[in-house]
Amino acid sequence: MSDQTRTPRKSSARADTGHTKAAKNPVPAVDNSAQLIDFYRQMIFIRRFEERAARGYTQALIGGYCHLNLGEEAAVVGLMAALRPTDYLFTNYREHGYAITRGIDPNRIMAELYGRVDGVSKGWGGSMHMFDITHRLLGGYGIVGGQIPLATGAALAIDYRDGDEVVMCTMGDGTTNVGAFHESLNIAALWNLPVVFVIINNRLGMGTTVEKSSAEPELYKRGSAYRIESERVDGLDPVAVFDAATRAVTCARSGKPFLLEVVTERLRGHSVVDPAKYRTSEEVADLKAHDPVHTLAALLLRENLLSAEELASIDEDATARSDAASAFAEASEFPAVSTLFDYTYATPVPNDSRRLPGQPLFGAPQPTPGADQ
Amino acid sequence: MSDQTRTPRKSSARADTGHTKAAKNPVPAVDNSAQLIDFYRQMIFIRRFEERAARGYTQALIGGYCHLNLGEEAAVVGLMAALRPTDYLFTNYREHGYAITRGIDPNRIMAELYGRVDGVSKGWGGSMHMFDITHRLLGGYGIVGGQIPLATGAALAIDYRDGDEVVMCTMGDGTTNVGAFHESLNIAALWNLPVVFVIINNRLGMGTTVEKSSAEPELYKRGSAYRIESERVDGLDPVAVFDAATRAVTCARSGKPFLLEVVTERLRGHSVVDPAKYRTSEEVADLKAHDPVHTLAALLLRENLLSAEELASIDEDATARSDAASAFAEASEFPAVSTLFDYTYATPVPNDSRRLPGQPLFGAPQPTPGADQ
Amino acid sequence: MTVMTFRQALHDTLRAEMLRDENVFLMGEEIGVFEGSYKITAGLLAEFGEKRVRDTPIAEEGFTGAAIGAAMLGLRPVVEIMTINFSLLALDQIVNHAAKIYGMFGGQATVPLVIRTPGGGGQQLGATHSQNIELYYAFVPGLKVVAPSTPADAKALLLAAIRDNDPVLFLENLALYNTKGEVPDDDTPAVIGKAAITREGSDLTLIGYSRMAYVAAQVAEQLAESDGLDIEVIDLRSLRPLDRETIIESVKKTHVAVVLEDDWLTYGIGAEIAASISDGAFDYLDAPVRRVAMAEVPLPYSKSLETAALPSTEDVINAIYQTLEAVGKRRTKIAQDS
Amino acid sequence: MTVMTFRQALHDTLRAEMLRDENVFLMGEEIGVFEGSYKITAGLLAEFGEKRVRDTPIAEEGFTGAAIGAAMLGLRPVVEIMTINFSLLALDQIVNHAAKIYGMFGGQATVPLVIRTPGGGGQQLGATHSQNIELYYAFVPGLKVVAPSTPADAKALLLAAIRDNDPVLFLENLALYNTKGEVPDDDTPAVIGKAAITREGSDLTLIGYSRMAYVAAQVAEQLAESDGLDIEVIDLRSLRPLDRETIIESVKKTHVAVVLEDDWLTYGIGAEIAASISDGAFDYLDAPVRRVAMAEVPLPYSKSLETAALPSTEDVINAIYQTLEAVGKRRTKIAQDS
Ligand SMILES: Cc1ncc(C[n+]2csc(CCOP(=O)(O)OP(=O)(O)O)c2C)c(N)n1
Ligand SMILES: Cc1ncc(C[n+]2csc(CCOP(=O)(O)OP(=O)(O)O)c2C)c(N)n1
Ligand SMILES: [Mg+2]
Ligand SMILES: [Mg+2]
Repeated sequence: MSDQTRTPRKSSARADTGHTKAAKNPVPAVDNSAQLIDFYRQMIFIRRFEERAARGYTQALIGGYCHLNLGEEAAVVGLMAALRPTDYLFTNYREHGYAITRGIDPNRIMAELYGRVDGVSKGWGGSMHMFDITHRLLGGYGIVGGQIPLATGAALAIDYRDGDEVVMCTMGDGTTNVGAFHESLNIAALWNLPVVFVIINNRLGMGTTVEKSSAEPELYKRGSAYRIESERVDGLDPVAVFDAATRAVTCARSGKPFLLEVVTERLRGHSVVDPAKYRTSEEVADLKAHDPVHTLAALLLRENLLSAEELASIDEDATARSDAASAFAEASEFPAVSTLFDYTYATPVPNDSRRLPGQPLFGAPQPTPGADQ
Repeated sequence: MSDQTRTPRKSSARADTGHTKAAKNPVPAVDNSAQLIDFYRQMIFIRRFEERAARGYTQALIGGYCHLNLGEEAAVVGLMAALRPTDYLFTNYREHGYAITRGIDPNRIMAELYGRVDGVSKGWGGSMHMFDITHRLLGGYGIVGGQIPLATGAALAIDYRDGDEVVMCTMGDGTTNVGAFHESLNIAALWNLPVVFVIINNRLGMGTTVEKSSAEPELYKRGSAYRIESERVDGLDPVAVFDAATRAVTCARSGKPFLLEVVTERLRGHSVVDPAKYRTSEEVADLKAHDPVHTLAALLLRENLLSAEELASIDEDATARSDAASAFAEASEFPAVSTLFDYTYATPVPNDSRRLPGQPLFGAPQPTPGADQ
Repeated sequence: MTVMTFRQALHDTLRAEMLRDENVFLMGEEIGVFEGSYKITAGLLAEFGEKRVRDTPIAEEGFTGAAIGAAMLGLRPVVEIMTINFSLLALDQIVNHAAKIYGMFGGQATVPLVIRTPGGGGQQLGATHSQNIELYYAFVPGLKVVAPSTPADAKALLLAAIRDNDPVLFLENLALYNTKGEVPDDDTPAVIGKAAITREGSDLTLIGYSRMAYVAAQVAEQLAESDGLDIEVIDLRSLRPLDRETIIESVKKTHVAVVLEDDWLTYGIGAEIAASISDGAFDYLDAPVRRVAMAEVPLPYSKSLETAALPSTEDVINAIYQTLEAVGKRRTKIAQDS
Repeated sequence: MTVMTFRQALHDTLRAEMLRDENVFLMGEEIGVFEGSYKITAGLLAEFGEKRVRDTPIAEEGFTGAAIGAAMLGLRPVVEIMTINFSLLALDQIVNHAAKIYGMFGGQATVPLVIRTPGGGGQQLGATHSQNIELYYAFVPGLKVVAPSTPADAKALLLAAIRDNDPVLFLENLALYNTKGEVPDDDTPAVIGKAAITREGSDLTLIGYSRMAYVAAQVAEQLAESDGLDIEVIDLRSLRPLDRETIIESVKKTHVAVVLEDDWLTYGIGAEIAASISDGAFDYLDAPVRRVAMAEVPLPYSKSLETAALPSTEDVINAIYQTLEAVGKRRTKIAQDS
């Protein structure tokens, strides 16, 4: 893959990503140093948490697929800052950072990765399926695009009840090519639903570039097929993301869906096990040069908002909390086999199968694991 | 449903539909009287054929669903005239007129409606599934949108072989909201496939208006989400349709897919059995006033291209041929039950089931109907 | 008790549930302005308005998924998928999402959703519009699948489905909509997961669901009159969970069983029924369980071929005769009678 | 004969067929630049170029449908659907189009298409990524479904599938890719629709397909050593058509059968196998056909629960012991041995 086939990465080109189709409600320029520091705290924690998760995977303490938010930290924190606690988030399998930033206890997030009872989804979901009803994270989803109709429906429920919450639905760039994207944006626009569709454009779906997968590679422009207002923003800049997300959320709260494209990075492979051999070394170097966590640290230092020591201490704290999360996770129990049949149905019904593999259909006494609860 | 919710029907508004996004290769103004007469001949035949089909349905000689091209005659003949015999057509369940205009023997089309062996699909398909390999009509399809990926794939095959054929794929307005539309247009544009996607916008999907089903009701504009060139044309004017289709086909032949929207009419209900109660009497009157067959007849008369007698004689001929088609169909045999298992597989394999309902799985001698062939 | 059609029972139940619970609403293609392809929802748009009777674009995946999302927030959508054939387009949302959300997230969200959809062949609708693919749902843990055959059950099971907190696939059948029967006036929901013995008998167990339970009931009556046969009829009513016990108990009594289904034989619903009987009533069974099902072809349009491919009443009767003959029962019976 | 992995056998066969016939080409997500999620297509983009190794957008319905359309015009696409779970999104194109086109149009067009896709749980991929839904294809007339368990069959069945003029669902399994076996050097295609007796025996018939045929072979060897049991193993290889004859003949000899499957028990593939045996070998069967399958839950992520929900070798062995005990065979056997 050559550089030419990709969206230009240099800062000159990057400026391009900020241009908006309809940037209404511009946020006034204010002193945002507190916000910047806060963003940094969150971003470095995501960074360290994900690195710790990668290690847990290598240690075989985490299984399945494991997709990290490395490189997307600015996008994550900027987006989440624009939501009220009562708003809802639907996202995909690359969601650890979102779970953290929504305020879910990182111990429980790590415990989920470890498949333990204290996990945010009780160990049933794993890396791809974090869910927390109290923090209104309505799921990471492993089926590409699967979350989009669901998010649209959640917005329908809000509208049905005349609520003032908003639904945010994030997805990858590659995901804009699935049919569910089209069907859902159309429905959301037709019915004026309070939903922000966010494209996290890290310019790759696994190994496939945006240019190879989307005939309109300026993805935000796809909103026009549904008369949905849209905007593209630089996803390496948390403040820009926050501002754009705020506009988008405001628009959605007024009953008009919005399509926001956040152009960002994927620092590593698609998942922990992907060596990303399809990337050139220049590309990798370029990614490092634009690392949003480093960029923000440099800015904070440069603007004298934080000293090197303060930065280091924030970083250490992030590492310590990540390690603590791992320790917590490792100490947590595996779900008991007796709970295997607990979550097939919410409303119990007769004749529901509770047979373990190999148990006879009839006759032999059936030790029903769920029964001893 | 009020008039306001629909695309304006008056001729002033109608002029609007001719405006093109990118009308390149304009066809020079020439004397097209021969073409007009030819179009009329074809249109009146579709009209009479469909009316005859409706009668066959009432007589219970035709079963299943039966969707007619009444009101769409100008669109059909204009589109078909733009294709070479070697080009391919994929369409939907509302396809009798296309089959006729592609040059398939109307007797065989009617026989298909009657479910007879001489039918164009040997009686296996019925009204919704006309197919003729020699005339390169690659199917009417009953699943809304099902034909779109297939047509895209046919274009891929042409491209794969460096052929110069083009695929035309027609669909209804309501069909632009299915996921397959999005996925296919994207693929066609990415891979530069020789395919023209045609939206036959009769402004209703069953009883649902375009405005109620498509958030961007100017449907041709949806091409922009894939950087596909697109255009809208007045589908009551066969010459306008022909010209636009010619541009579209030329574009596709050069390796760029095209999206053409043809704004037309559906004179009757969605299918033969639909009384279309959801339409107001003004609407129905308005439809009649814009009947493309009558409009063209009036033009031919006004311009002295045909006399009233000539028009009448063409019409009588159309009626006679439709009646003949019915007679042919009625005389044709029903497929023999012994052929029931002939078309499950093209490559025979052992253990293929050839059991009639109720026949035992084992033991009793199995009279395999396909075997006596 | 009121005598009404299956269609009316569905309509009235939908309406009553919408009146009872404002979280209940309807979504689907052509259910409003068009009044429903099969007119189940006729009049409801006028009565309840667009908020609660939503005409959707043609987007099975999109609107079914939206219903699932709305259900996660506590609404109780009742989706109509025009025919079960089109549900294939929504299958990912149903199987990978609706059925998984409760379990995959450790029980934190429920999906109180009903999907009503008719199956059925025999109307010359051709290969893509005449399928019976309830198997695709019955196979999936996390879903419940019910399949009424009478107006009374249409009501009772629809009540149960709407009030259940899990996604329920509610199977209808084109050929049943105009059938009539008595319907209780009170609104007592059925118990999902229970089969019904709709006719007691001792000569043979005849099993069906949806249209084939209706056929089973008719055939049993007919053979009682014509041959003095005493057939026990089981209407499965629920395909998931499957009430094996009721089936097995019956076969332990009758020793022979015939299973009727409108889908393809190999891997069809009847396979599980036959396998379960052959296992659970192993020592009681006097003859192989006989299955009557569709011919395994894409259903042709032409009437001659379609008729040949679909199970007829005659096919059912022959299968019963042959099964009884295999165990010598019918001869005895007929001998006794004569 | 060359010893190679299942993965290598697939790779080499794809490559050989592409060299043999220029109408054969590959389509799917991440099969080119990424070299395949499971690396089956590694190196093929470099060798054959973008025309014949097409990375598609994420659009299962769109690209599968496009492959069908291309096949209608005589190309022979081999589509990779990354895992069978995602095939639900393409199901309408496969079931309503690929499987119907030949019949619905009276035999005028064929669809020489292969869809390769792996199923399989046990990798902690969670509920949506661990399903075995080959049933959805095996049920459908017009499709052929093959499910190899050895590298040799991977080759022979893939050759057959590519050269067949009908749409073939070629089932792979994540857990088999690294297994090894001897593969013939010549390219003789298998006969689709034929099961194989991979081990002859007289004590019990053990039936599986895909990964479970592999498990069956291993268990049979193990029990031969440990218990002196002489188990006959049948690898179904083809789920549609289903070779009932081979199964029945075996059970007529052994009188007992255990069916192994990686999917959910109720309505699973095993139901048809059990039903067929119970019918065809009715007078020969000494005990109910036993099925070993997954627990009927959305598969949890956590290792403890996932392990409990999936059939283990131990579960298989227990089912065999219990079946033999039921007919008094094992005791005899062990008594003889001791
Ligand atoms: C329906 C479906 N198809 C394919 C996959 C496999 N898959 C998982 S992630 C992914 C790439 C998604 O790319 P993008 O949308 O850009 O998100 P990113 O991973 O870059 O965050 C693919 C193809 C899947 N999970 N679901
Ligand atoms: C996937 C699917 N959903 C629903 C239907 C039922 N249906 C048949 S035609 C139709 C309306 C299509 O409208 P449009 O695309 O405008 O075409 P028109 O009938 O007006 O020509 C619908 C909903 C179907 N056949 N397939
Ligand atoms: Mg991406
Ligand atoms: Mg229309």
